[in-house]
Amino acid sequence: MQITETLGLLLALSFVISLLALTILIWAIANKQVHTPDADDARTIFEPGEGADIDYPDKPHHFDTARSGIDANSSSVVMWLIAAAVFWLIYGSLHGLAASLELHLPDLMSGTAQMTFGRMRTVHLNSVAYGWASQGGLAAVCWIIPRIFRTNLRMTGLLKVGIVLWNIGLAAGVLAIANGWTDGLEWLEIPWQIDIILAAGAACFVAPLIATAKNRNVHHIYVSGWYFLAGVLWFPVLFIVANIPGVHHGVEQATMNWWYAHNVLGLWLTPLGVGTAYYFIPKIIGKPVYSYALSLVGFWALALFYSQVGIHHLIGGPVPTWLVTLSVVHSVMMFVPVIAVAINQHVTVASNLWALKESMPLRFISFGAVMYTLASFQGSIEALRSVNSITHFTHYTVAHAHLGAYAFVSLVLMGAIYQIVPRATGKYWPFPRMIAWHFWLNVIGFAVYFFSLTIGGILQGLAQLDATKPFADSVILLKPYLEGRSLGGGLMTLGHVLLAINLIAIGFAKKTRETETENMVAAE
Amino acid sequence: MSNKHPSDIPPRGETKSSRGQTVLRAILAVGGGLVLVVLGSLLVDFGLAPSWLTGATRDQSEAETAAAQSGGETKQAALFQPPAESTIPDDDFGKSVRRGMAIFNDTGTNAHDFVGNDLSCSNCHLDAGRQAYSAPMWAAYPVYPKYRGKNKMVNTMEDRIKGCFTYSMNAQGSPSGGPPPYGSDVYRDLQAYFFWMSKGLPTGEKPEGAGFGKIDKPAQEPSRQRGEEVFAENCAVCHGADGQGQKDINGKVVFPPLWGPHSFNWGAGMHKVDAAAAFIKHNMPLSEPNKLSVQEAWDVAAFVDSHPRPNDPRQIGDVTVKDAFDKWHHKHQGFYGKKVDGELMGPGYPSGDQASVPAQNENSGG
Amino acid sequence: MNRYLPLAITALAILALATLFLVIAPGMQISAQGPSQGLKPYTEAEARGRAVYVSMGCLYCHSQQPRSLAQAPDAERGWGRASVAGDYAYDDPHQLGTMRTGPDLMDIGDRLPSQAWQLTHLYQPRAIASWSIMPAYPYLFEHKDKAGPDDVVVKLPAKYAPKSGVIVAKQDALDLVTYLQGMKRQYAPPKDGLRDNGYALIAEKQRDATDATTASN
Amino acid sequence: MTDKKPDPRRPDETFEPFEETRRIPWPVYSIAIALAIWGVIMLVQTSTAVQVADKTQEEVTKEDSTKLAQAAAPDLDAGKTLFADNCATCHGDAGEGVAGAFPPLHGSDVVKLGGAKAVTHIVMRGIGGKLNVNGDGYEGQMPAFGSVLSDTEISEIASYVATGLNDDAKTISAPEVADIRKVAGDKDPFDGGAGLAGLINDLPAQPNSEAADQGADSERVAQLVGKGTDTVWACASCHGDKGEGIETVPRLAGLPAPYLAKQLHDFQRGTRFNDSMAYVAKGLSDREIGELANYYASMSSPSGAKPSLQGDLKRGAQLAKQGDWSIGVPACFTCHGPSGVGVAPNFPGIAAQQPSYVAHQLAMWAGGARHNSPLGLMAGIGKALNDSDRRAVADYLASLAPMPAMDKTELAAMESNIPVREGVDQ
Repeated sequence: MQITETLGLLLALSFVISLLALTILIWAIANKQVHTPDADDARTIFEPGEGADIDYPDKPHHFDTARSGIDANSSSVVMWLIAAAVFWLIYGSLHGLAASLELHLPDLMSGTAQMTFGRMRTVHLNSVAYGWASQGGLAAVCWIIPRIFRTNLRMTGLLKVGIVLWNIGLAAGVLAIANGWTDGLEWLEIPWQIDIILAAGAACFVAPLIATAKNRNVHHIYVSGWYFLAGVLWFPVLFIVANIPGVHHGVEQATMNWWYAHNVLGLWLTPLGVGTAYYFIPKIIGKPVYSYALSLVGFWALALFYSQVGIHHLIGGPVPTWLVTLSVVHSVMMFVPVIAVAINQHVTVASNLWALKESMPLRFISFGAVMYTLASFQGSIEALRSVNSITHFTHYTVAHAHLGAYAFVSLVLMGAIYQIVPRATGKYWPFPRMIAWHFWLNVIGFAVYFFSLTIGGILQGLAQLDATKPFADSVILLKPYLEGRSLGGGLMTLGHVLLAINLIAIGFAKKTRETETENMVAAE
Repeated sequence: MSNKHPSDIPPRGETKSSRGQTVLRAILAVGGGLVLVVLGSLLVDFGLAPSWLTGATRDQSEAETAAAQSGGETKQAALFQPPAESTIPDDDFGKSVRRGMAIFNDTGTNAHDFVGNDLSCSNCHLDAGRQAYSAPMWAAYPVYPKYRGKNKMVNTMEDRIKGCFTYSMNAQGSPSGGPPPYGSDVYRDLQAYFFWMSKGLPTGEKPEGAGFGKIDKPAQEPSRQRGEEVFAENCAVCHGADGQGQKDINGKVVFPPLWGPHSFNWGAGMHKVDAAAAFIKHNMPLSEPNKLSVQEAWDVAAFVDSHPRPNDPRQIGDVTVKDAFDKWHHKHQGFYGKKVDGELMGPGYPSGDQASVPAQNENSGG
Repeated sequence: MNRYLPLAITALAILALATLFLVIAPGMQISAQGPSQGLKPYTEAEARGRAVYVSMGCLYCHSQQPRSLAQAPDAERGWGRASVAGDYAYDDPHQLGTMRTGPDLMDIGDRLPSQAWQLTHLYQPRAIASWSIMPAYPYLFEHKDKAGPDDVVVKLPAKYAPKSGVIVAKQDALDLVTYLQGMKRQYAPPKDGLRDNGYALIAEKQRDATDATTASN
Repeated sequence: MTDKKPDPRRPDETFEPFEETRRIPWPVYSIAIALAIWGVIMLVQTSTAVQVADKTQEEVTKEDSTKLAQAAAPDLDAGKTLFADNCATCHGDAGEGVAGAFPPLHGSDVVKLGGAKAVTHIVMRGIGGKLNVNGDGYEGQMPAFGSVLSDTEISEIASYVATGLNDDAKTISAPEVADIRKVAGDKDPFDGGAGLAGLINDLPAQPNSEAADQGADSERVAQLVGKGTDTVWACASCHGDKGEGIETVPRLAGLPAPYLAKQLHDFQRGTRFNDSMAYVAKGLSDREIGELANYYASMSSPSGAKPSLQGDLKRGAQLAKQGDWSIGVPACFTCHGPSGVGVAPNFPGIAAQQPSYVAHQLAMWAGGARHNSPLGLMAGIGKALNDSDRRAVADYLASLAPMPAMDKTELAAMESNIPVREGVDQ
């Protein structure tokens, strides 16, 4: 009894704190009570005089000359991360495709325990979340942080140790899962014993990035930097708290599980994706972001609201009502940061549409940014109790998860890779046309995937809510949509293979860019 | 901040003047927010928002669908709705109403001495006498007393009920050998029940839903042969292939017999094919009214009414079936006094032997 | 936003706040409830079976959290009453799940108590339901020429039976079925059991609204 | 895309001229405020949820204390209500009985001699077969209420019958009922009046028991029920050792044999849809189906059902006893017999049936997934009932005493009389 009343108070308190914080922030911005970032700050990413030319990925940019020292210093770390990320992308995609096939061809691979759906799907998730998206994001972080801070990346050796540890841990974890050794919580399947290696790897990233931030040569921390620096702090905390063995059990473990799982998306993958987009969109276009002050609202509202949305995965479940409502309310409040980010990024792109034609990486990144807006809107709506009744427990949720983690985060990171690699290696992409192919395979594949599962999921949910339909109906009606998902997934995987081919080929290509860069330096 | 581009430094003088605009914008924003909330809640309150957004309970929407599905609903709505059982008062009048209802629903148990067959009032007056077009009691009560051709006199409600006991309940075969005597509590309680049920209806006017409703004339003459097929297909499941109804494990009648010694006698209204056809059309099979076509209803009514049953109680002593036919039955559309498969309809069963199997080909008189 | 330390401190403080509300506070409330009356700890065999359940990833298609009747007809499907926090007191790891590609299993021991059924279904779900998309688990079974005295032989229709010999369940399969058979949560729920009553609240509000409209008519 | 020329539409160096004044667009404000207001409303509503929960808890404690008070002395008023709900259907409102069918309780020699204790035994175990009360012969089947009434409820009913309907002074308390339940709770129904001899001293002469020799079931049936075959699972492994069913697995004990046989044949033919039962039925011969149907029809077992779907029991009772004609639904008991004991061969007993099974089947009829009722009668009824009606009626039926077993002679008679009606499904 006592505890219920206290919690009732706490509940109100939590939301009030968030609201107050947001109000103060907006008031402060409006009344210039604090130093709010403005257009000048937004130009931090540019050198003086820069910002009038599109930053072509395959053409030396005059700005690169000034930065070449910085880039050269971080390029090996970045390339290690990209190579590992793309490996896990391919590995994870293949497992995802196999798991998808198993759902409509259940007897296809039923001979071995390692290939059963429950394990293939888990390997897929861990590979793409921790192998691909996390490392891809870190590659972008290690590339962008030194650039926006105008200083060399510090402790690159430690970073490389981190990369090695992380990949060893991940490989061990994935093997463990395939062989049935798992912690059994979604997003936290890797056994905690192996998590120690991963945690050590993650820790190796924190110190160098903070050290780099400390030694920055600019006054203003550009918005990408907020997201990245907060993200690299948040993730290790989340990861360690969630994986402490013996502390969590029962329903409390479930709330912890979704606190973690959603925060991995909201406070780790999303900051990586948003931060990357915040850097590359204006950088490639050559203009600062539109209405830069809004980015402050976007960031802090994301931190305040996204951090408490996790329990919307347990709507209608055995958790206290207040807790669910808290997460529902915060989910809907996510409209605020998303709109802020959308205005920043989309208006910048929309007033420079010509750049989309010019730059393939920009096409990936701004497509991803649009998907972030859509995924977040969808997520807010999905968290409403009435909508959730239909969509929860169905493949609609899977479509939504892929809209966020794939169409948004992955596409942004792929664009970043296409932008970074030529600069980090000093080489051209050997098969530039394949980039376009990759883009369209992913977009079309994803569209097939998304609409199949969205429609199928809604029908599945409605069938399960209808007491007059036997459960079997919800399975039978879903089958064609599951087949559609495999088709879309196949196209997406094919796109990833093209990325991998390009990446391998660039490794064997002759250096070409450096000479041109030298020529330009000479010309200047 | 060494990197500021000169062209991007804003003219600082503008800052002050933009203060006023900030206030204006704040007012606009608060107003806009309130308008959004108000509009949204209005939409929800007036049911304009889609149900998936408001989270309408499944019960509600299902009930709406169910209402939409049953097409007869609109027609039903225009009919008189008798009060709910829960509105029976708790006083002495209410007790009488409840007793009347008990008699109505289980006549054999609660008016045991006056019932000579296996039927209850509610077998034909469905839903405890409340169902429209199955001769509801709320439609009968306001039109009594009235003149009836059947006995050529003004009938009070008591007279009318006595007639029911005499014919439909075959009181001649009951333990007491006849209907309840005038002034019996059985009449008092039944009338209390009917009175309570028809509260609010004007007297002297026949309300819509009275009787068994109208049925069109059949396209073809009713056929016993076709009726037999209809019966086997639609009626035998409940009333038995032999029309003798069914009892539960304790011998309690569940489905009433339609003919034979334990059914209504030849004086009952239901022996008339037109009455039976209307009843069947509008009420049978239970829960699926109007399932049978007009022709099928007539056919199966003819089949049911062309079987032996207890004799007309007026046909006693020296009165032969032919006499009775000429006096009471010649205007009726029925099988009384006619031969069916060589067997004369009407002689009934020897009195005092109601329970025995009907004797075959017995001559009139008895 | 020009200094790193305030940024870092505030960011971590926000996360701490979220942890307080999403993990610590509900954790305290839930542990104050304790296990539901009627819930028994897992037996050794059940715990082994549960480990098989976890390791096979059953979680990814089967939830273990029947919804309330105000929200969904789960109980009507025989999936059991709406679960409360106390019903999971002995669960580690929890297996609440987020998908219903297959049916909810919270009450499977009540709904399908037959060991023989479960074994057939695990060996080949399509032997029972042709439409099923559940994986088969042949590696939880072995093919023997002749069943030993303690072997549990799987009953199989001709289409899926081996040409000769019999299919017997390995210990893993037997444990898994023991776990499933033990999934019975039909004891009376504690009246103050913790669960999301949001849907009941909505339904109540709507009922009040309807009552008000009918009354005004 | 390699050799792209610089774009001719070069961006202006002095882009974003209004950057300074366009701080935060007012739509952002509006949306943020609207969401905040909405959030506060949501949270206020949830805080009422906290209160609701608290109230329930208080109510629970109150209920408990009333229950405790009841344990001391049986509440005769409650007994009267329980009598009206459970007994009056057959024995009459005042326990006057029905001549030739149901023995009287008011002024009954059995009650007078045996007192509340004997009534408790009979209510708990049920009684079937020949019985003399006040010199009149009866032959009926009274179901066992032990599994559907609590000790308190039985003590109230028995005390009411002994002291309210008769002038015995001695009541019986719930703990005493509990003691009787321990000894006799799971025994078979009394075998007619003769079975009462050991219970009631000086009972007037009772007819001889005619208990039909139930006989050993054929070995084949025992095998099918208890162990199954090489391909088919044991019946009892789902339906329970006593055929009482569980959840969506139906109670089979006491259902009419022809009904059971028809369902198995329908599963075989695919006219009734259930994967597991189709699998089983396809593995059974016609002979085995017949034997199994008889086995379960002649089985008597306590109720394994209790209301569990939060159905409105009042509404359920209304639907079961009176129906709701405004939605075109006649009373369940109109066809399934008084108290839902069933009417062989086509109308199965529905009393003490598992509530999830009943609700689920009604839903399946509504949706058309089940369509094998005679004349399609249940389809119309299923469609007319909404979700809460289905749960209400299912829960009410689950609260009833189970139907008594059918004896074998009756079954044999039925088999020879009932024409098997094929092909009239739907």
